[in-house]
Amino acid sequence: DPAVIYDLGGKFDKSFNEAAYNGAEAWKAETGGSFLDLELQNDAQREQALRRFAGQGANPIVMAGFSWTAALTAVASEFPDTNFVVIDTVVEAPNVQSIIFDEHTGSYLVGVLAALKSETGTVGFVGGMDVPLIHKFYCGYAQGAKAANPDVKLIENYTGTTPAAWNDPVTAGELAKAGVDAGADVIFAAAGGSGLGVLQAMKDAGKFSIGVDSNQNYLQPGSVLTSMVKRVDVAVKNALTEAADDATFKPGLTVLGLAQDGVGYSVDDNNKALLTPEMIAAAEDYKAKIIAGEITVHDYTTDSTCPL
Amino acid sequence: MDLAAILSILDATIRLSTPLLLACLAGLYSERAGLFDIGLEGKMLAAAFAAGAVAAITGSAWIGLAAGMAVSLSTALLQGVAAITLKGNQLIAGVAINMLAAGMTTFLGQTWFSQGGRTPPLGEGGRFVPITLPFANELAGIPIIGPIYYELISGHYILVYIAFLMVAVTAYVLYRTRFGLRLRAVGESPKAVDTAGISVVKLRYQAVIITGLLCGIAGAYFSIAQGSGFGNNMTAGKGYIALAALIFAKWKPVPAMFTCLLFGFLDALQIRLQGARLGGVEIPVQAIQALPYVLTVILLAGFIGKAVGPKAGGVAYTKER
Amino acid sequence: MSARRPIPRWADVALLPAINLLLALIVSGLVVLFVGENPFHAIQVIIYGAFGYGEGVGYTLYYATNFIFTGLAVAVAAHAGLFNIGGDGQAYVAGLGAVVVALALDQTHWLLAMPLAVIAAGAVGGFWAFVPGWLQAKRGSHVVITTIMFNFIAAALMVYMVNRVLKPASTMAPESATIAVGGRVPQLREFMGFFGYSPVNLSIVIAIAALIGVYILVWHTKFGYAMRVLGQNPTASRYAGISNSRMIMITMTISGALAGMVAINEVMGVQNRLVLDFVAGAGFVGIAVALMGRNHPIGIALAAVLFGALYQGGQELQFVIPGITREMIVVIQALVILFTGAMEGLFRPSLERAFMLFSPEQKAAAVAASTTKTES
Amino acid sequence: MSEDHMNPQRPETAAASAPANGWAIELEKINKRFGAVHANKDIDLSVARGTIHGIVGENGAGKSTLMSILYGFYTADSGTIRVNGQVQAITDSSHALSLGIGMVHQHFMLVDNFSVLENIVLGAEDSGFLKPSLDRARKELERLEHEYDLEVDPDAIIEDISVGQQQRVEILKALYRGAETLILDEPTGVLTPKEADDLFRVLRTLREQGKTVILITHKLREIMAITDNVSVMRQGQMVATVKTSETSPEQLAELMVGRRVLLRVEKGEAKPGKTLLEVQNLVVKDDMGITRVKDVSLSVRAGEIVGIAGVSGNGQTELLEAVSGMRDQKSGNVILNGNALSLKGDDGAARARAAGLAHVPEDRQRMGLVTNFSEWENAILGYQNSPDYGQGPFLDISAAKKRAAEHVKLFDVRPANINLKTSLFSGGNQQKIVLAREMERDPDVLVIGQPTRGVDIGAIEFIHNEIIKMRDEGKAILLVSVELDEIRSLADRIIVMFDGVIVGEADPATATEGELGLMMAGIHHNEAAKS
Ligand SMILES: Nc1ncnc2c1ncn2[C@@H]1O[C@H](COP(=O)(O)OP(=O)(O)OP(=O)(O)O)[C@@H](O)[C@H]1O
Ligand SMILES: Nc1ncnc2c1ncn2[C@@H]1O[C@H](COP(=O)(O)OP(=O)(O)OP(=O)(O)O)[C@@H](O)[C@H]1O
Ligand SMILES: [Mg+2]
Ligand SMILES: [Mg+2]
Repeated sequence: DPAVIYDLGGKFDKSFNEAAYNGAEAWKAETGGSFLDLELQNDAQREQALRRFAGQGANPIVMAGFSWTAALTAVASEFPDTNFVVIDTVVEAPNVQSIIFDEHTGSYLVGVLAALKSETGTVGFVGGMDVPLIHKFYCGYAQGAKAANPDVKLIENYTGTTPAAWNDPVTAGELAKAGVDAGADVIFAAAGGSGLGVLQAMKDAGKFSIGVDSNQNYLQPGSVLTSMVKRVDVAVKNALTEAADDATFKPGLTVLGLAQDGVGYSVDDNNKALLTPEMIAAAEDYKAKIIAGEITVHDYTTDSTCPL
Repeated sequence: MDLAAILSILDATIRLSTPLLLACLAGLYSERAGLFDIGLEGKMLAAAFAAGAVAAITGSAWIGLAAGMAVSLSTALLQGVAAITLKGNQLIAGVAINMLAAGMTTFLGQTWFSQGGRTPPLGEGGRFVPITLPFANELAGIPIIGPIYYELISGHYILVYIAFLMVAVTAYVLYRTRFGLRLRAVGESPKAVDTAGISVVKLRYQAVIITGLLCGIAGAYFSIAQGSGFGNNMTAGKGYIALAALIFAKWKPVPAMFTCLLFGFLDALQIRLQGARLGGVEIPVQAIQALPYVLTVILLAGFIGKAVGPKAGGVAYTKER
Repeated sequence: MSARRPIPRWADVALLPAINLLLALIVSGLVVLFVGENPFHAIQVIIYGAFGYGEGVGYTLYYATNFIFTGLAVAVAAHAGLFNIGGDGQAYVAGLGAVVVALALDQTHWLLAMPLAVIAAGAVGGFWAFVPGWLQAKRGSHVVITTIMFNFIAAALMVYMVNRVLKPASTMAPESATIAVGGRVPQLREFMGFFGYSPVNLSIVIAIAALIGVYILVWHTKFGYAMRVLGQNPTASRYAGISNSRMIMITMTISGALAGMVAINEVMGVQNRLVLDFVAGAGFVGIAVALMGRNHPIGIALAAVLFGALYQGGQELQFVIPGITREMIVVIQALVILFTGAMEGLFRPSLERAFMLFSPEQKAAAVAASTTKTES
Repeated sequence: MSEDHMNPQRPETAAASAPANGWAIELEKINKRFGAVHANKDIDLSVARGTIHGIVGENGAGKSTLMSILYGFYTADSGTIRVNGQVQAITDSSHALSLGIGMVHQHFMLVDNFSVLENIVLGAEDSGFLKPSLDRARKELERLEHEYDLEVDPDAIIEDISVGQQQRVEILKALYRGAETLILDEPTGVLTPKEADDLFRVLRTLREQGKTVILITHKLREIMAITDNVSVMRQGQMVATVKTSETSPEQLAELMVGRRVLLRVEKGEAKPGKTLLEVQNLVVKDDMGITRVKDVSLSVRAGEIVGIAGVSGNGQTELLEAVSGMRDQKSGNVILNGNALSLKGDDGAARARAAGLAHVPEDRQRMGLVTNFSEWENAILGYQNSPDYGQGPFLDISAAKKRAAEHVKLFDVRPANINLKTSLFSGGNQQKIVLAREMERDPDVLVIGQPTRGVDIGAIEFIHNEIIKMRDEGKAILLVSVELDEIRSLADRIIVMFDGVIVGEADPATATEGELGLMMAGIHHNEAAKS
């Protein structure tokens, strides 16, 4: 059986771990197969879990999270016949497929939509913790908003500094309210479980929010402007299918961007009414240009800076 | 800063201090009775879960609140049995309660709702809605007073008003009633209480019950008022902050209110200062996030001085082997 | 009321805790049953996972290493009458000391890097506790509040340090650069294959040394004596010519330095880099460990191993019985704390009565007492 | 109580036949064990209504235990209690209170940060709301105060008032609850003679009103002065009950201790040498910042005992603390052996000790001992850094234990178990532990506060002899005691303190108790001499 190992946030973090789980479940539903999975409690369990599953003959082993580099690097060579798939970080080994997403480009598009939707000219961002990946979201979002409206004012907030930051909807909601009081009428939440507080607060204030990772439009219909989807679920589902067989396994780096529909913005019945055709047209235009390479969106994690 | 900004921050102060205040008052009863309570966090969390779960199922915020209070009460009684009847270590009892609540809430939440421990988002009725006080709309137009009344005083959840009302109630109970007299006495000198023919054990259980009920309201506030539904560990350490506030306030109700307002204010300030610049340089967000804690330490060291708690705090009362 | 007498010492230190642990396991078993799994199997798995094979033992000991440090930190402060809730923050910031030294010296040899890192981590962790100690001694600020606050301040500081200072610009993960072999603490598995791949490392030797050191410090030095006088009776310590303020500051520093050793185990022994939140709540577990170990090194060692076993056994449980989630393991740990710590007195009266029955002279007395009682 | 239960060895007693007013309290065959300790063995005691009944006995004889049983604080293992002839199973204190039994405990059962009034109504409130109770109590208090001439400020906070006043509060508490039988456990241990006289006046008034009083005391003078009957306990047993008028202090002392006790201090002439302790213009504040010692100067020479008399709370405590380095002086100097005591840091007591001072504190449990420590650990308290107890940073436990064993032997501490927790020793033996530690260091200056507070007569005799022995070895001794008898029999010079100042000096050989009493009330020496 294949195995999926989630990161410390846990299987149901309303973020990429949950997306990974959903992907695996989708795979299960489609193929009728079964998979093993595990939630970590601390960093020391990473290698333990990998060895454990690999030793049991699980193949492939899929893991989500940027903290897997060291553990996977150590273990991959011990199990040359096992296929590993890691999401959000890069490990170079012949039996490892590294999948990373262009979160910055997806965020760029929702930034465009946010700036176009905003009547106040102020848009906000609530991140869980000030870590590089979240900065990557913010930096893309800010670039997109600026592109659509060079005068846009951006408010950048983070929930906290402890692991509770990812599960603190109350503080996140307060950040959103403060943002509203400071003039923001669209806020992008990239804060895991905390983001729910932003969605709720914006709904209560009669303003708009932007969801993250999975399509969160349904959570507060009519208030969630769109979601910056990052198809970890699709990646996991594909990995479970492809990596099971050495013939279809694709070791090396896989980058999922706009072109691959790995990232993007979501439109469905819940938010259709919120997006004007002009907005969609503008977003599609930017999307095409990014894919074509006419616009380069800066990726914060390449040099830890954001050109704004 | 204009009036709107000031009102915005004060409004947030009230919202943020409410759960602290309820938990702080809750702790006050136990600690005044001579029971250290570091289990405020756990009781709030358990209550937040119960309130969120029951409100989601019944669609009634009031039933949710009752469930939150009931669960917090039973948690408090468990802690009470350990600390009072079995004379166990009060700190361990608190630690155990905190861990138990952290594990149980997510575990049961996942078992029942399969949303990773979260309870389903609450619809209309499942959640308390802000109440508009009489004449708020009519008076809103009056300069200064109007906005203050409309924004700051009116428009909060009923639990907010309950919290502030509890300050007066607590002060009254503590200083003006027989129960309050005995409560204060048992925390200072259980022996004096015992020889005066009053049951120390009964008195301490009464205190624990009140603590449980108030923590229940505090917890419910998180999940069915301020938030919409329960999220894992959503109390995020507020129980510890409430404990700190209680010590800061020297175990007195009115100072407790001001301390909680201060802590709430610092948090509201932190939220609004994120992204601020000092001399053209952006202050690291972490520095701003740490600000409430740093300021608390400074205020404590600079102005509050020694806090001496109830003398008999922390020790079980044994009259005989 | 029936006459009782204190139970024998062996029963107090061994039998009673064993009964309590059993009860905790029974209640945990009910939780396991609740999700439809076999509780006996679950217990078997926990025990096997923690002690049944080399790698499991290694993991148990690796966790225990952390808990020994944080447990000792709480205990040392407790002997002086101080409640240090700040072990988590102290251990966390100590990571800075450890990682800076380790990165600077990782081209040399661990024999050089490790002692210096111990000093650096101890100094940083100690400093993080010294400040609350100083505030308590000089300003009367309650050390419980200040250490709670310092935990939060530490978290903010570390997010900044890791992301903005220590993180190499090109990496994605919020962590410092990786420490090369010269800056790592050797793994026990390098000498003893028994431990499999487990991360137990030479830090455990520091932990054992710390246990012995604390024992000597508390009970066999003049300083420890003074510390205990202060903890028992601050007025008597003034009477005895002990400077209470100096004692508080020094004790807190020692306490923080002990907590700081967690950084050696984690940063140099396991992760080989500084990651966010590497302490993972070990500071709080330390409170339970110290309380259950009655602030005595032997008790702390045992309690630390118990908690290590619960962590590792719990992980094993997750592997073997997929229906058991990590939250259930937290529940089981909480139940163990509840029954063996807070409710340890549950069976004391019955045990006392039981022992009465085994003591003939007491039995006679009890019978006599109960008969006269009924007459009156 | 039936005749056949009588102990045959017991001297025939006043309790034999029923008194005119009947028995208020009858205890029969009371037994109580604490683990291995048999604190009360088959105790019989009958107390006649409308009398004052004294109970004496050595430390640890079981007096407090017996009274705690009567008050429902402990439950007897076996035995019968009759109150007004009715058998009662007294299960708790509220039950005892409802039977009209009130108790003033040896260690007061007051809430320190409550007002007098709050302490009085605690547990006897009329209703859920405090105000009516307090108002009624205030009126009732006025009446009681008037009736018994017991004056206290109802709004004063307990920790701010003197122990004498605290005791009045305890008595008022019992009376407020309608006590018909009042138990007083060592009520005069902390009182000045004047306060004790006031107390006795109150007790006599109570007796006149038909109330019954049980009085535990170590002071035979008080027994003789006020009681009608007296019972003697020894090692958990009741050894005798006699009419006070038919006994003598010597006989009681012998019954208590089982041997003859010398009730006087025998000492020779003092031969004062050079000045070892000098206090110059000392001003000291207490923790609340109130000036307690106001410009005090005195000196103590080698080979003399200077006694400081005074009502407690007049600055003696702070004076002692300043002299022994525990409390900083605001101004003025303390000169030990010619060197001024430095004020740096909060470890002044260590510097005072290094300069040759030893200190027996007034409050042994709060200061002089760590009650949770074993005897041997307490035997080094204050001297823990001495090289005698280990080189460098290490503590030489065997050296400390050896020293402790010596102390136990020299001072006849009982039980002679150096590993026992000090909280389990009786007050007298705790006091011996402190004295042994401080005296055996061979200090130049010995500062002693209340050396025999709560200590039985056998131990008092011993302690007094040790103090005289120290003096004769040429030590300078500063003695603070509220016991005028003690000061007069031990001191070579008496200094009287009132309100933080020295109001006069007296020669113990010539000064009368009346003169001293006036000075202690703040009337200066010359005025006192005139009146
Ligand atoms: N709570 C207790 N636990 C164990 N032993 C006790 C307890 N109280 C008293 N004892 C024991 O009972 C004996 C009698 O104590 P009690 O307090 O009655 O003495 P006492 O006559 O009042 O002495 P004193 O003159 O010192 O006040 C003591 O020797 C002591 O060992
Ligand atoms: N908890 C206890 N356990 C064992 N013995 C006790 C306990 N409490 C008191 N005692 C014993 O009871 C006896 C008297 O105690 P009590 O408190 O009446 O005496 P005290 O005030 O210390 O001294 P003093 O003798 O004259 O007044 C002592 O022998 C003491 O050792
Ligand atoms: Mg007594
Ligand atoms: Mg006594």
